Amino acid sequence: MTADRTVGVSPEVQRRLYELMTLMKAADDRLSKGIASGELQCVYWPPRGQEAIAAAMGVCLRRDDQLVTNYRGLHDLIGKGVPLVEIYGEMLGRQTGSSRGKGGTMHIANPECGVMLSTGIVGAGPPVAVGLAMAAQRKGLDRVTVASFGDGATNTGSFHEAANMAALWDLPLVLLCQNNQYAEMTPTEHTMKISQVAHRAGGYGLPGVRVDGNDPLAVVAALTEAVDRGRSGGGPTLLECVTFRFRGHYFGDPMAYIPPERLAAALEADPIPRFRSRLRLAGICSEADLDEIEAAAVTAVEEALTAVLTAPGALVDELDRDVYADPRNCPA
Amino acid sequence: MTADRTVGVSPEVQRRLYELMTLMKAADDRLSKGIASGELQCVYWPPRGQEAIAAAMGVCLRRDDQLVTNYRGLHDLIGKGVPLVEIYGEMLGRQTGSSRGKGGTMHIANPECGVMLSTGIVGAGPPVAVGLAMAAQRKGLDRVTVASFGDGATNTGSFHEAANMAALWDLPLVLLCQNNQYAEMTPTEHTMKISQVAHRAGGYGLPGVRVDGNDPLAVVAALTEAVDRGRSGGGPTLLECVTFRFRGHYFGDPMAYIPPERLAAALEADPIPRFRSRLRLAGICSEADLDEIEAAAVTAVEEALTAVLTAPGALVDELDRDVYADPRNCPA
Amino acid sequence: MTMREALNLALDQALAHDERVFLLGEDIADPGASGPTKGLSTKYGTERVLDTPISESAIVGAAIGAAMEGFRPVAEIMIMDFIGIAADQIINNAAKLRFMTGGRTSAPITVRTQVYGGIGTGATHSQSLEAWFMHVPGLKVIVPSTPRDGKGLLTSAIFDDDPCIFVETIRLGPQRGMVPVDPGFSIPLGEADVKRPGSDVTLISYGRGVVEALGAATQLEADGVSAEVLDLRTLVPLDVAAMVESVGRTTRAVVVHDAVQFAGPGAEIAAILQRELFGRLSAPVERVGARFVPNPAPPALESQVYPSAQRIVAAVRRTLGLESAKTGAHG
Amino acid sequence: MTMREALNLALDQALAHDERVFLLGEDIADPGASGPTKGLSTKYGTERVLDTPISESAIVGAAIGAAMEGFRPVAEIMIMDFIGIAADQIINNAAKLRFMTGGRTSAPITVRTQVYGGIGTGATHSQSLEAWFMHVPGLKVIVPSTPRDGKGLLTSAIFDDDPCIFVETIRLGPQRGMVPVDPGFSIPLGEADVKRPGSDVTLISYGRGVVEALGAATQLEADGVSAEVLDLRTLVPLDVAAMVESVGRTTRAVVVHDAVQFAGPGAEIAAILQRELFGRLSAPVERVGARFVPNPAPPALESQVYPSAQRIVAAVRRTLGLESAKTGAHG
Ligand SMILES: Cc1ncc(C[n+]2csc(CCOP(=O)(O)OP(=O)(O)O)c2C)c(N)n1
Ligand SMILES: Cc1ncc(C[n+]2csc(CCOP(=O)(O)OP(=O)(O)O)c2C)c(N)n1
Ligand SMILES: [Mg+2]
Ligand SMILES: [Mg+2]
Repeated sequence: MTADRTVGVSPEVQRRLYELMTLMKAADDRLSKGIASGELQCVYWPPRGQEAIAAAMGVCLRRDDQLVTNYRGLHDLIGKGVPLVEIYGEMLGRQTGSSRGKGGTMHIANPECGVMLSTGIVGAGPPVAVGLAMAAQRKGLDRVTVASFGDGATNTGSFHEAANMAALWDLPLVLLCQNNQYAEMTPTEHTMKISQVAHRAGGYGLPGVRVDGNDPLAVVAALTEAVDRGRSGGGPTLLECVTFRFRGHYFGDPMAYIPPERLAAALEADPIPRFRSRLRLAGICSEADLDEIEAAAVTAVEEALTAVLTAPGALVDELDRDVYADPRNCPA
Repeated sequence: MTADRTVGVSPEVQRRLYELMTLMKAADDRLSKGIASGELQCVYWPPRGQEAIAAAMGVCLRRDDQLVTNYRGLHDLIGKGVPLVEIYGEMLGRQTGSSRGKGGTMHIANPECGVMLSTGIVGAGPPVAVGLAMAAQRKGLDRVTVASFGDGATNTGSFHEAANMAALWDLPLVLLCQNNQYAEMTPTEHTMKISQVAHRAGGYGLPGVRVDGNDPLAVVAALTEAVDRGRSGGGPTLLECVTFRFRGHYFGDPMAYIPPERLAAALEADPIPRFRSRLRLAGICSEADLDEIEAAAVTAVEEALTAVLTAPGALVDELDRDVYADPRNCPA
Repeated sequence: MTMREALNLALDQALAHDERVFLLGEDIADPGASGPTKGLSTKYGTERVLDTPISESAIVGAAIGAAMEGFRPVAEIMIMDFIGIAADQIINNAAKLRFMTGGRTSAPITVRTQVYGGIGTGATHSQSLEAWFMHVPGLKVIVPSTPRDGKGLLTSAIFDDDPCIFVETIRLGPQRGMVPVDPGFSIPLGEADVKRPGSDVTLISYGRGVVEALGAATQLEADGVSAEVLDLRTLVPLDVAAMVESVGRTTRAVVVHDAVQFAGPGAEIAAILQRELFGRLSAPVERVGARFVPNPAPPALESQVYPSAQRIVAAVRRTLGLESAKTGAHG
Repeated sequence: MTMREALNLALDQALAHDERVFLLGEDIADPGASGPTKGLSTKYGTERVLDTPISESAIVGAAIGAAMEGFRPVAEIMIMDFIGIAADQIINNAAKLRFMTGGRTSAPITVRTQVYGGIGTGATHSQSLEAWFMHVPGLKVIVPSTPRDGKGLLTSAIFDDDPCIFVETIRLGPQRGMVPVDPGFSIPLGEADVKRPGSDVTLISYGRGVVEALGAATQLEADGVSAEVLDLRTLVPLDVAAMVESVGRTTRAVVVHDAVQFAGPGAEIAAILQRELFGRLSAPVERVGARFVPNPAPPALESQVYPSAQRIVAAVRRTLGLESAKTGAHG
């Protein structure tokens, strides 16, 4: 099954997609530069290259729609509207962080924006997303939950159990697989025999769709369909978006395991320049517009970083908070 | 994909199938009678109704082919040639048991017959079967491993992980699902949306086949194909055999959750009388032959039970054995 | 009423009085249900008492997600031996969510699970793994011994703001006792209970061990030994004050539990007592736990594995200097 | 050589000398491999050093199946926090197979896994869960502290007839030490090692805790306190005789480990010592483990959670009566 691309996307939304993508890229670039130079210290799993997917979430999801993402979530978090000061703050252990700095890069949540969970355990997100979708269904809300995960995550038993439950109970859930062709250092073709992750859908009785994850309009079309299905009681969808991670698994990954031709071809398909020219050719944005969008993204990122770097670090007394609702429950 | 039924099954093999089926039934009947009357004390999960599948294993597998089964394994164990004294002995905690009585009903193994594992944990068998099949592949042996499990087990993450690995590595494995339409008290349609377990195969890139599990010849045909595929390096198969468990989940189950019509229809399709008439109509066995086969089964079962009941119970000093290879490793 | 009925009543009243409560698990809905959930789907519908696929990991994960959204899900892991399958969701999501998100999310789930030890089902249907969950910050661990405690503690667990592992014991299911039927009745988590007062030795236990400890106390009384039986009821929070008070008085302690003795809950209890009461004990803290062996299926063997009144009495006699300490670390 | 190199050498030699050995796990093959498996797939081929899908349960299950057939599989669970996913296979199959089948099958697997605590990766990439596996009869549990021990113990684990949980520590990876390169070199499981002799107090530890204990011992020496450092090396089998001998001599013990203190390995050790040495100790057994909190990501917070030489020194001073016992149970 392939998504229908005829859904029209307005010029405003297309522009918004580009704004989001450039913000995600700028946020990644700045963090990468800072870590590389030693200016910033944190663990980081860069999503550079996967922006089209997260930007599509940004325009397809409502604020009250919910998201479960993972360690490679910078782009998803931005797409869902989490303020950069919270994201950077959390990565860098500052009090401006979404968890006041104590959760770290892998564990960012902002329920007000609908970001309920980021998980460091591969595959652990989809079951929780099932529960969030159950909650929405039980409350009679028309919101959807998106569980965002990688290709590798679909090999976990956890994914299987969640997908089966979601299908069984017609939950308003989108199982969004960002297939970036690798799980850590292992290419997807070494970990599954099937040619498409979307083929896994048949084992659960839910629709499986595969799209070019580097084309934001393709993702918007497919995601709109999946979200509408979920919102209207039609149940879950497995949506596979094919993309690539340009910076490897973790920041600093030498990527020795990626054949140079494969990397080159992937870089060639970088969603950002591709969408930029498309916007220009379609007459939606002028060169100047586009430059301005990019510059605005860089400025926003610098402002956020400055705010974070001038904020105090996480307090040591955080150790006494939030283990239990009532701190007296901790053993002496 | 449906199995090709045109494979011929010789009269001798058909007779052998009936012998096995009646032995399985007699073993179940006697145990059930004994437990019901209080004569025998053990936990028991009866496979009555599923004999055609296990009998097919009995004629399709070589002695060196391996089997991983579960708590509902009486028929499988008989099919694979485990002596009844070992099975009954283990269920009844006697020294004649396959584990000298200490493992119990759920944990019967007999490596000489190729029965490597029976598991009480639903879904825990297939991953181990993957390892057994890896071992055969690594040793260059042409034997196959069969993992036998229920419909409910295919909802476990464990099944998923194992099926994916088996497909990926082209392992000589048959994933044999005995779909008896219930997992404990819950009908299969309440736990999965798909209409056929066999549809799960597509998510792994292996062939999925569904057959009438009450027709031993249908199972033989499909299993032969799957076993041949595995033996010749063609990789694993998911084989779904549709059947029913006549006595419910555990012995004594009141089966209140089975609609009477559904049970009646299932009993109508009892594989044993059905195959009996077929053998007679096909002129393979006379009435007298068939009666003799059934009587022999009953005799064999009685003999085994007598041997078991006159054998001593498991020794208490078994507690000091087999925790580790060397008993000195146990903490004081 | 029986323990099973008491637990059923707690679930029933929670479902009746708070629509945030729902139950999910394998075979918990009628007409299949036979445990503490029996009758509840008939009363409240299968939306609120929900049969699931055999997917322990997703059962707990789904409960977590719903709890994050304000529900009070009660997830059942049918038998505690299966809890390994859900362990990742329990330890990495449920236990840590509140901390990792600085309090912005939390997972106030209850995981009900049942210990099958002692009924002949063998090594993979019998384990008591509560020590695992004591060791993971963020979880509460509850093991009732009487119908009254069962009802009161389960009610507290369901409405507690933290994730609770609630361990039931199949051998206690038919046990009877007085139970307040008032829906308002609950027992605070973290308060041990003196099940029998005494002055010579404290038997510290929880769950089924309490029954054996009471049996031992009765036997000891005949010998003129006065044993106090302290039922911890919850392992996290652990009522250290109550333990220290009692053992400080009796100067002797024997810890009893069905969990494997080695590295079990009793180890922590002994470690605490030897520190808090250093120099004030008349004898070392003794432990009587399950033997270090996978559980055997035959009753004659299995009965050697779990604590019995006899093994407890022997341990008490060691603390009284009436029996050689060399009779074995396994009581 | 470094610990990482020592472990690599153990694996290398095992692969070279015994064709029954193979490795499986996520990202363990070249060119992706960066840990102790680096270079091995290049040398022995990807059949013997096998990348797997992200399927921890099936990784361990597959290792078990192959082990039943005579192989000596070494399965990697990349980070110990993920071991919950494989817990069922470990506790219900690997640990119990030999017993349940009366010795007719067994699963001599080695599960290598790594503790990530102390490097800023947060609550779900930092846990030390060895206490879980001590509590499950049938498993052996090994945690080396030096490159020499790493090589010797890993070699023993691979060829041991029982399932072994082999816990590596990322912070020890770059640590250097002398290592016998002889392929015949191994260290028996179950023998503790005195890493530094002393007479006033025994610091009992394993894994990374040993490094902190040695640091504390050096500091204590300056104060005129002679601390013995006993490295357990394996938690099952546990070398009780060595502990009792050492503490019997010094009359004081502090147990140190990166695992959470509450219900951790130190609880069992304290429980054993208070019993075996009752009346012979000058002070209660002290414990210095990780604080009872999900691990925080920021280094400034994380450093408060794990044992440090400073916390160990404070605990030793408590055993010497030099500091109030009220400075806290968490050392
Ligand atoms: C259960 C578990 N196993 C292993 C890991 C280590 N790990 C972190 S990311 C990763 C690869 C995940 O690949 P994929 O799902 O494709 O997501 P991607 O990183 O490519 O976005 C692995 C193996 C983990 N975090 N959790
Ligand atoms: C992991 C796990 N969860 C739950 C159970 C309890 N249980 C035992 S059998 C069973 C149903 C299994 O159904 P199915 O796989 O269809 O096999 P069947 O019993 O029908 O042969 C369940 C839920 C278990 N043994 N293991
Ligand atoms: Mg990926
Ligand atoms: Mg079934």
